[in-house]
Amino acid sequence: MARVLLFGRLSDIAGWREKTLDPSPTRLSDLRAQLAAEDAALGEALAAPGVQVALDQVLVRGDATLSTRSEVAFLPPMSGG
Amino acid sequence: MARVLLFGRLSDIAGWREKTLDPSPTRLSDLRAQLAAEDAALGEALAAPGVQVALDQVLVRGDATLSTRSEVAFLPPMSGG
Amino acid sequence: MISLTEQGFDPGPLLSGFCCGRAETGAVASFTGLARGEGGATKVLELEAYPGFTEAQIGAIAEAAKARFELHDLMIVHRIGKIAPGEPIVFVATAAAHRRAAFEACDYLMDYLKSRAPFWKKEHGPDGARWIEPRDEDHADIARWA
Amino acid sequence: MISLTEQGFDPGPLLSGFCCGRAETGAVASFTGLARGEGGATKVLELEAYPGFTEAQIGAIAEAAKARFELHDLMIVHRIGKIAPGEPIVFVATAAAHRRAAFEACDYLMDYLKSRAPFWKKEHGPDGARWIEPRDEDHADIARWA
Repeated sequence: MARVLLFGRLSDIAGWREKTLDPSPTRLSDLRAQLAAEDAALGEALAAPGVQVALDQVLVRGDATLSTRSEVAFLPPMSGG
Repeated sequence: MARVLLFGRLSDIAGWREKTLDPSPTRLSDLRAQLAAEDAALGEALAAPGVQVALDQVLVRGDATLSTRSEVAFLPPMSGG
Repeated sequence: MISLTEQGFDPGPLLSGFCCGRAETGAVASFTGLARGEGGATKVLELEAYPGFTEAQIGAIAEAAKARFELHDLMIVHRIGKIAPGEPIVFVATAAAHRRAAFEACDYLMDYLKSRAPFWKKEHGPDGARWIEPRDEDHADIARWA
Repeated sequence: MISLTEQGFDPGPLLSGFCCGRAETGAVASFTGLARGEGGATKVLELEAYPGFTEAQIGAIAEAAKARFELHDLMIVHRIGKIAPGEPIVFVATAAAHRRAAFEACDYLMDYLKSRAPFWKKEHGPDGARWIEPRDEDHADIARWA
């Protein structure tokens, strides 16, 4: 049951902030494909430049292997202060 | 009776912070000469580079005409903050 | 000290506490970011963080600042949740022996918080809500430290 | 607001007051200068001003900063008289729409206060007293604004 977290405008686009995927995809690329299949607009937004991915709270680039306990967060451009 | 004010290390050198000169010198150069005649070390310190002069609270360069009510301040290098 | 808070805060007591008892620190620089009303339009900012990750990323920014500048100490307090115009969003303070290091570290920390710290900022205005992303100036500012 | 004070002051309440009620100001930078003990040696600073002239010259520095940077406001509080290690000597705050102007104006004001404002600073230490003049770094800092 991988957990997916969306932040900023991504959760507005999706209409949700957090969901669990059961069964868990085994790779980040599979997880992206599954989310895009469910919601094409979200799939496009997740693939947009500037959207980073944190796997278990560590930034990752490219693909990655997921476990059933993985937390995958999609992070649009950040703006604090 | 021109008033002379000394600040910072200048008053330590002179041993005074403020004095009135009566009769008043008519020019700043005369006032400098009079102070140097009374105290050669002070005269040298007043002529050192970096020592500015304020006449009636306005910075002046070179010579200037004094009145009997003039306030002449000698200002060594400044350091605030 | 790094903290996120959903409660409003006053930067003054934070600065007092940060300055207190520093007999060897000559310089304390601070920055307070306030929510702007933008010409009287009623606007509310809403700041979202990623609990745990946001603190960790700010911690990494703080460590980078400590490695780069000769700092005695630093403090970062960041508001999350809904913020009304005029309320403080962020407070950063830096302590150093001399003022150049304190100023530069404070400037650096703010540039990184603006475009590298995991916060997402939504502005609720009379015409609806919009997400705010870093401005061109923010990208130019952070490029100064490359 | 520009003021000289013989009394000790706490920068916190000054910052709180300066930030308060600013719905259009996004950025407040501040600098607090503290007297350094310099390695435990008991030292007392003594700051002399030229009453009237000092305030006027600081006022001119403040006007130059307002002309150069897009400021909403600024505040300068400077201590005079005897100051123990750890006590605040100077507090400068600047308010602007965006942080770059606030930081730069605060930095500029401190550089000018350090070497162009009419103060004379004597350090009383275990080996007697000495007058402190601007350091090479202070001259280099102020040359940045030429």
